[in-house]
Amino acid sequence: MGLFFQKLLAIDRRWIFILLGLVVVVPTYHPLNLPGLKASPNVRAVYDTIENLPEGSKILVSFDYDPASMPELAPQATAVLTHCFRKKHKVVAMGLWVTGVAMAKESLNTTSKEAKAVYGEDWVYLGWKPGSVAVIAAMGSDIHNCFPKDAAGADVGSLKLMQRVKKLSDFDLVVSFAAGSPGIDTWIAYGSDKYKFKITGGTTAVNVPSMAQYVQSGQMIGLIGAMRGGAEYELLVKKPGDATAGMDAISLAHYLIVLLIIIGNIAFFISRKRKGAAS
Amino acid sequence: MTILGAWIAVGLTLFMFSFLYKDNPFYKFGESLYVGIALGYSLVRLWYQTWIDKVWEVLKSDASGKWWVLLPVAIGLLLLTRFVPKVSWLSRWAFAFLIGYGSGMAIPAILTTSIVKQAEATAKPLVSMPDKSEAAKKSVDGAKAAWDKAKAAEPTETDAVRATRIRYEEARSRTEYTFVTAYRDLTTLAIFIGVFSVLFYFFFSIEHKGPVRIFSRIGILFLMIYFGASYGNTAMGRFSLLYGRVLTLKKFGGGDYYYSTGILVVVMIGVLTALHFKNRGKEERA
Amino acid sequence: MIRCLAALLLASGTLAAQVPEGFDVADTPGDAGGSVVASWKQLPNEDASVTYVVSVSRSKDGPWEEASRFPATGGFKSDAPKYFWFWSSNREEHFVEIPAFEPGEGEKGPIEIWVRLEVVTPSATAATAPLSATPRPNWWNWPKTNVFVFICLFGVATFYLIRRARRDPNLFIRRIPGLDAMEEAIGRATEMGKPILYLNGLDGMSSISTIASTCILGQVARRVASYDTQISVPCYDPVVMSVCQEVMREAFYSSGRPDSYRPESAFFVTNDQFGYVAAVDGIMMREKPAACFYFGFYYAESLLLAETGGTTGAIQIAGTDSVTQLPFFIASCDYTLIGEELYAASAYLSREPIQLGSLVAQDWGKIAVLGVLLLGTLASLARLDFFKHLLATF
Amino acid sequence: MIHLKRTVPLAIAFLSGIILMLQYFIPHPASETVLQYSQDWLTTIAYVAMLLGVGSLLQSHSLKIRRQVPGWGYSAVALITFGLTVLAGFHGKEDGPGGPLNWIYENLLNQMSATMFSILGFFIASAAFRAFRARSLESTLLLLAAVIIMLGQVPVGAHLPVIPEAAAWILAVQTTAAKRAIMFGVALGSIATALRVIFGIERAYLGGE
Repeated sequence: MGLFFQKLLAIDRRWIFILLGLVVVVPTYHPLNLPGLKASPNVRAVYDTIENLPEGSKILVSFDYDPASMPELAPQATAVLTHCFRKKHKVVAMGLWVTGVAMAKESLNTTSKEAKAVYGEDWVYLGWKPGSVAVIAAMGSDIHNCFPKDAAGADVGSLKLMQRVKKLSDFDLVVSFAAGSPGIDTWIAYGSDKYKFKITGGTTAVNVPSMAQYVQSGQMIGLIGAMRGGAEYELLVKKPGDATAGMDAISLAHYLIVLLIIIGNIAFFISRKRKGAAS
Repeated sequence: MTILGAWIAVGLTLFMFSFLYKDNPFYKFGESLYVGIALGYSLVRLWYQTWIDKVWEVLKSDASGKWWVLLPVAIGLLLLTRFVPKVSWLSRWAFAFLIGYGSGMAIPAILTTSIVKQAEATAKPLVSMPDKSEAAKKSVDGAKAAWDKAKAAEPTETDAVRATRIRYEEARSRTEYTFVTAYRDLTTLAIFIGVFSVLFYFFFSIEHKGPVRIFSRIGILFLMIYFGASYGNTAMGRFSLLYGRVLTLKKFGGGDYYYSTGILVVVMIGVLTALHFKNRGKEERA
Repeated sequence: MIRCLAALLLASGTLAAQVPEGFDVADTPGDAGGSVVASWKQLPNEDASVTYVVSVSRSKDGPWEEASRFPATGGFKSDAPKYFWFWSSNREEHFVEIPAFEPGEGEKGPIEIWVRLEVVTPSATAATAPLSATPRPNWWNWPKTNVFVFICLFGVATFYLIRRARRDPNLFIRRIPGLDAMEEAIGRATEMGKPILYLNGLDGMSSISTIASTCILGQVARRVASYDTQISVPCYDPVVMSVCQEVMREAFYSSGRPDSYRPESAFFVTNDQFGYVAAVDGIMMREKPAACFYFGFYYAESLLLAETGGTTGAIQIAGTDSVTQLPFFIASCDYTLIGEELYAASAYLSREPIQLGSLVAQDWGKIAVLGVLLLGTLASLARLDFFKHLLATF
Repeated sequence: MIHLKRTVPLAIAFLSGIILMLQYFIPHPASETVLQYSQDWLTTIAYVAMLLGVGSLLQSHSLKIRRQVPGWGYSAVALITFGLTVLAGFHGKEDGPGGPLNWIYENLLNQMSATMFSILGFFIASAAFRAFRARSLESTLLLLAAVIIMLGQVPVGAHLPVIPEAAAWILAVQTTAAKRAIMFGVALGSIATALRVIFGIERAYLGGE
């Protein structure tokens, strides 16, 4: 028995790698819906805002992230878009980060297809434009001037939905998924403070503390934080997806570490006792 | 091009992951490729961002004092004298500039942000004095009203009601000495003791014995809790990254990309197993 | 003017409209020349019903343009210690910051600004005679002077202590186990005939952490030279690589083994964070160094390096002031120098009086910090704001 | 000669250090300009210095290839991919989305760096297993803090007794107390080092004769 524990202490670390790999890969293919997840007040606030808007409200969704923050923010965006389409809101999407274009398209295509939303009527994707602050300022006065063509190159004026939105203040809500700056802070400083629209959004784990202050000061409604926030939103819209699976994987990984530490310490104490007895 | 890109992406991802097994030809290939591409990439990117934008465009413009941009180029050229051993000492001039520059910049900035500001934040009263001002009283009344209203709307305490209650207790703790105030004072005290004792740990020219030893030992305990907490706090972000990679592999492993992940995993495992047996044979012969 | 006189006549009876005392316009102190400041003493028993209106003009006779309007309950000098510090009289004086005029076509700045103050009460209005000032860029930022004084004090203390250490070189320095282990690690590398790996972190040469790290490399290289061991220094930054070559050359020369010095032992890898890690991890797995030293500033790569180094069986010693990465070095290295110990390492290893003197200066600095913390806490408990003001930064 | 090799660099370090230090206290626009210029200079110098790195890389790898040391093929891989990337970069002036350099970035560089970064997930587990043993009071506190914080991170943690409060308290008190004290020490150490450099006491970087 003691020998077993001594061997355990000196275990080849590749066994740990295999365990961790399994724990992360398995939930990706089979979400486990681990218990314990509960929507936090900040995520709930985002959900309630979108839920309580009258049907057909106009929402601007801004994809302000890069591939590196995709695992955290893409599930949030997908869940929120699903919610918007389900409530028959009209979605206009765009981005302040050039690296976010491909991911924005992907999220929009899958969610709109599921909800059978029609391009041009129910949703529009304007694409990306350089200059963040200047873009927001220009959209404040005239969106059509700022984005004369949508991402696919069609005339924005010819799209039915865009005939109803001319400037930022026409939107009922702006949602920004931001991995940093430009992002939520830019939208607040140069957008909502000036053109008076409601704003909400989601961000990555490292940015939660700095963004939470905007919620506290009332400049923004709610906040979806990191993978966990995404999973909570998926819970609210009752559609477990990548964030739920991710939360499963990450939680399991945490349990695995804690378990390893406990086993390591038990083995350590038993083998030390034996050594002590022998000497 | 997209399909090819996906296969390359999956392949390289698996090559790098194969390091977890052990150093192997796949990893070595990926590593060399990485080194070459990374340097080439930044050389080109910075060519446009630095050389063209910061030097060439400035020289072409008619800004006054544009010739100044040649000075950093000259300093940079001094560095390149290292290729000529005879005059390579000229590169020291450039080192001197960079090192002096960094030192000069650092002194006031570090003193301001890491010492003066931190000291100001730490030097707080260890016991809170109740705030008797009219404004404080008003905010307590406001918070109380909000809590009452929330309570009336929801009979059981939901998260929203709880938030209003906490806000009320927080406001009340500023005007009178409550449990919340005591907790806050305790936190301030703990921070104060922590800062104090950890600083003792860093004393170099005083022997750590007697009271200094006690303080520095408490300091080490504070440090250890901090390191443990910080370690645990980082795990989340790292696992998110790992999950992100797995998602990418899953996406590119789908039918749209002709099952790249699955096929490449099987091929790699096959080759690594073959190599393993081949090398084992070699070792036995040796 | 007539209205002003009338107001003065009325003033004896009510607060109807009185002109405040000490109205003055001056260049804003300690700024880049972007504004001027108008200031005046508060009226006796003023309240929210009194409104101050400040108007500006390019000439003494107008036209006047309103620049600011606020009730007498706000706009005190005490709100802007950035310009006026913390004098208690600031609470009795109002001020307004007036931005400089943009020079128009053919005009040359800075432009003189004329300022007029009006006092508006529900019943009447009174105005001061206009005064002027010209915004000028200043050569000293007075509110930052406290930081400057601290630097000077610390500098003087350092030089004093260095001189003292020169006279009496037998200074006591407490043990730093990680640095004692270094000697042992180098010895072990010599016995095993395996190389030592020395990393400088991922910052450039103008980072103080990197400077400290290259100084430590100098000390390590001296020992390596005298033991005749192999050292390999993969670099992330070409300039750091060159400095490392110089530092090592110096070390080998001064240990009397100039012929053992090989410049290619410090080499450039690549300037991509994880590309560097991939390559260094590869080197570790292939060369199996007997010791790995990590000094300088690190980012997320710390654990990737130290875990790999740990599996090769090397003795690992790290020293960094990168607070976020310390936990990972602590977990995976045999010895870790925490924060300031990185800056003590070169002095500790060299035992040179100059270096030790400045190490003592750091201790004095800590005593000063402790003193300020203690006194500041006591002062804030006694509601004395002196220390808070002394430590104010702008 | 000794002046050119020693005195001049010491004077350069002194002057650039003092000027940059005083710059902090001078609000005059001229001082602002100095800061702006010198920051731009730094990037330009870094760019020219990169040629030094390229030279070093070419030298060491071509040496390996010429001597045919074991694994010289990998050196060839590094050199060839370096060359190809540079070619791809100079292919067009503006390399936006869809360009060859961007393609290399997205499908190769980005993938490899994300993977290396994510390997940290594995290492954080294996290092925790090896290092977090209750050998002493210090290491016990280290591992307890880590376990509490990790449990506080996962959804289940919110339902456990004490854990969420303990995690919040540790983060609030510890991150400020220990970190602040470390920062005090680091600041003093780096200021002392910087002063030594400016006043020429620290001169290891000048090398030997």
